[in-house]
Amino acid sequence: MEIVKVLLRQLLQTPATNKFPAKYAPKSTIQFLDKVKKGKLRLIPPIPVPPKFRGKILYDREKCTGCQLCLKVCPTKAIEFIPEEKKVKIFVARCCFCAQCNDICPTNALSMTDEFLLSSYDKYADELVVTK
Amino acid sequence: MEILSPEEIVERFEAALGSSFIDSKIYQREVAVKKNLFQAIRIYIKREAFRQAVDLICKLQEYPHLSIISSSDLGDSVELIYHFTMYYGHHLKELSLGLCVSLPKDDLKIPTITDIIPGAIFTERETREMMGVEVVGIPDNRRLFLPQDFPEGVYPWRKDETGPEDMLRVLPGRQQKWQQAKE
Amino acid sequence: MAASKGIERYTIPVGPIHPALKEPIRLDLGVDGEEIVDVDVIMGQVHRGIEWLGMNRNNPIQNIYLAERVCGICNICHPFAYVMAVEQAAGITPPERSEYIRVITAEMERIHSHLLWAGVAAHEIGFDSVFYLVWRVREEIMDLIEYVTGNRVTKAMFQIGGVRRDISEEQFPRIRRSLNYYKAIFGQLKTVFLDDRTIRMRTRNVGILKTEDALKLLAVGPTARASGVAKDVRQDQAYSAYADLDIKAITPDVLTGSIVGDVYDRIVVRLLEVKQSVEIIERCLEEMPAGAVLVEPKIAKVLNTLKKAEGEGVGRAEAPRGEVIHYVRLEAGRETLATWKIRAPTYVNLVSIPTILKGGQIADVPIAFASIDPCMSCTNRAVVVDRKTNRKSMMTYEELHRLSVEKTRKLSNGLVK
Amino acid sequence: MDWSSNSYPLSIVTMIGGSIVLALLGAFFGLLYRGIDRKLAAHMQGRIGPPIIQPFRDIRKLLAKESIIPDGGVSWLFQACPFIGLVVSILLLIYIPVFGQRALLEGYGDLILILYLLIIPSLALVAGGFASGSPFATVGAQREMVIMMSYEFPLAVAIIALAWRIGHVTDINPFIFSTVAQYPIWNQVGPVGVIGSLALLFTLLVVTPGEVAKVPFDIAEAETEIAGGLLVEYSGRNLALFYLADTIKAFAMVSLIVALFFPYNLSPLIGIGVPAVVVDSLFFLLKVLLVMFISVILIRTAMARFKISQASYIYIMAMTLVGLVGLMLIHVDMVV
Repeated sequence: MEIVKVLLRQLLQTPATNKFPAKYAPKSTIQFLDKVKKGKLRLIPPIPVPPKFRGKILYDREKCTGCQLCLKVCPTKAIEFIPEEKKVKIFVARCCFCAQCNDICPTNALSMTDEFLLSSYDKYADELVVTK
Repeated sequence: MEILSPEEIVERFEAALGSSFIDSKIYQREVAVKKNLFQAIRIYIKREAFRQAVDLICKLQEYPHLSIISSSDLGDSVELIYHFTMYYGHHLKELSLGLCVSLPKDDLKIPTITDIIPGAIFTERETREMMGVEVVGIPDNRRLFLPQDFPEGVYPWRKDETGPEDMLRVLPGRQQKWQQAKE
Repeated sequence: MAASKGIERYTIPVGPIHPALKEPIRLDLGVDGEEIVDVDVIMGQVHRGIEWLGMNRNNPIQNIYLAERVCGICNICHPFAYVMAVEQAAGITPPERSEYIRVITAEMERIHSHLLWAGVAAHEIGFDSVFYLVWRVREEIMDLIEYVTGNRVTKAMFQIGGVRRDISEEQFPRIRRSLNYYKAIFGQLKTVFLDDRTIRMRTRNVGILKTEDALKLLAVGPTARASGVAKDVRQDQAYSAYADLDIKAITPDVLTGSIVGDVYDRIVVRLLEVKQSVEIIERCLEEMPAGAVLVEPKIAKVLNTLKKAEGEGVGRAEAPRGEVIHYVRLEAGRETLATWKIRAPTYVNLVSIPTILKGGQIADVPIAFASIDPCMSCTNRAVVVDRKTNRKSMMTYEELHRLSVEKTRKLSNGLVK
Repeated sequence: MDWSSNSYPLSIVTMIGGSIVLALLGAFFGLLYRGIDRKLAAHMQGRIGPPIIQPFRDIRKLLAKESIIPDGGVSWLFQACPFIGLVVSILLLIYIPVFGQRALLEGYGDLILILYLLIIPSLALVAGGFASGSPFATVGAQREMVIMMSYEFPLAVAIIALAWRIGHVTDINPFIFSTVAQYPIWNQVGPVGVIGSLALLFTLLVVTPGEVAKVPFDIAEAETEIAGGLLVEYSGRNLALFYLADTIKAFAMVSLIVALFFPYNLSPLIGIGVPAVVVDSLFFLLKVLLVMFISVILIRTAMARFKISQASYIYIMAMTLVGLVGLMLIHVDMVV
């Protein structure tokens, strides 16, 4: 049967799984990361993302004029206006990465980076609240 | 089953329904590069002639396709639109036909059509539980989406006092913002 | 098996969360021995009040991303229908180039959705190797979607009045490379799926939906086409760029020469549609006119026109599972939509589930139910913001389970006649 | 009785010691082969798959987990079944000549006893299923009984046909393993007979997935249909015992096929340099791996799960027929 040929051929080929971060799950991730920092272990990188990937948001504070247009159009209300500084604060934990705010911003102060490893224990951690 | 143009269909309805035929609208638009025609008809009728109109549609097309019944709350009346489509299966010939019936708020009743089109059972059950429209003669009027212990008399799509506003659980930090939005 | 005449039937609960059915729906099967006698479909386990949010909280632009999250798999067809409905209501016509880009993204999504379904169907009948093989083949289209739209799942391509990102000339070679990959591998995929004896044994004459039933119960999409009903919105109604390409609805007799309307035919229809989608994308790439991609690039202006707009719109699109329809009503001076009605294809395909499952065995339930490619999150999307569910009144899964256990013990020691 | 004379004198100590060693070896190699099975299946499907020692970790984890007894079922039977299943699987190993050596209890048991011992672990599973009381387990138990009854026919046909043929060559009792080892089937029969015994081998290879409850015949534990069927209520220590019993039974079943059809040893050819025991054991393990690859791993990844009606049809009708054809061919070969 056709499937048997496919299976036997795949037996010899390298598996399709991408071994990020390591071939087998490490016993404790903290030690694993320390070893990687010390260079003893190599961390297998994830599959590269294409150029126009919508990852974590990037906010250029100087360009922002505080017009609050992005607040109007954010589907998850992830952007909060700071009246006294006339700037905004973006909660990445609530953001749905639709980049609609990038389109509406008249001064192009908002853009998307390609960083997608954003898990953290505290949704208000400082790397998850973009202000500057 | 010969394919009629929108104008002919409207004439057929006018002839068949007589007084309870209120009015009709034909919407046409050219589409994309080759400017083929997208056509849709909206026919407004009174509730008395509703069953008769559905029978007429079944005569025009053997098994008409009923997509959905959409209902909107217009303050003093509820407007039900039965979205039929006819002449499916032929290249670019399909015609959307919206049969629109408006019901006064105090007497929300509409006869069922599940005997003619069995597939309409789910959408009739949903209209009943969401808008409070009593579908007369519906074979199975259990709730479709709402859980069994959802309070009676609360109709989620309504914009009047029977709407779900009081059930709304507003996040603690946003209490006052919600009040302003309501005024 | 005990003599089934005297014995009262008992119900086997399948779902809401069951290894065969990772969809939040419950099927109560009236079972007589191994044979299914009657089926009751109970929905409503995953309510998110999407339409209420659309009517009370979001403005039309924000709703695009809400419509996109109605379903995780088919999240092009919902914004597609929603955006067409709002454009019809507000009287906006998108530029031709954006129509073609919309069709390209819709067809890419159809390929990924059909391959995903093919893998899950193979898993339901215990054929995990084909599941892994098909999902490995699907990775190519997922990478292509990520390359063109920026994200694998939430594509965020649609905007009222056009499309948010252009497909430029330099991207064409990368797209063509993926399409050629699919053309090359399609033959092997077809033989692995359709000529495999064990798959044929598990899917031939299982879960049959006759043509007349499909017409009466308003089945849509591949479920209807596998039963010989040639309903396909891309072919019948001139919407978006499909008006220029003459698409022909695919029925199983194109390949197998006969129409039975069983699970096997549904596999045939879906695989052929993957091939058709590849050809459609290729034609779109060639015939795509130049020009702008958005009628009005300034979103703030679009918001104002929508606020002043007045009217109704109906958007119909052909999702991988069938016809999706959005009805939108706009009122002047109102920030949010006046009425928003979403109907997903699984909503109406579920009506024909009792006819499909009746008469089959318990072993057929997973594959027969999965054959209509159910997407529960599409179907349960209306209203209910806060549910105070107290356990007492609702028949929970544990209670039903305890009832069947008692009944089985009574059956085994002959108490119940 | 005559056949007990040629077995070496057995004292109680060697018997107990030997069975303990065999139990440990059987458990170790059973789990090791299950790990290899999962690794090879994974690579065939284009995945990496778990490390080879994963089954050992599973067992350790399950033994540490709490074992829940459903109050709806018959609790004493529910807990006894895993023990019975494990004990009988180890018993199987004691009677089959594993690792290229003579079976521990060589003279005391023959093929007919093995046939009966093969049924008991499945019976333990069925009793456990009924005792757990869940509707899924009840349906699973009914299915396991149907499968058990249907693969008995071809299994019996194949073994008796083989023994009948060897019986013609020697007057010693053909059912004990040493005679089978002395007169392997391949050099007794002409070309037509070889095709016949190939048919018998094919029958046994198809019966193995049913015996070991692997896809396409794992209907009793069909994960997607009845949520794990028989084992749905088992957890912790009981599940570990059933898991171990299942691996040992798979190892025993495949070594039965090796003992019947490939009883050859390499040690005479290699000569004195290397101790014979080591060479024979390694060669035996290689043979078991090859047969397990064809009959369990390849079939498990290349086919979908059958329905209960199809599975029993295949066993009762198709496989018995193949076995009878094999028997006929051997008979024709003998007559001609």
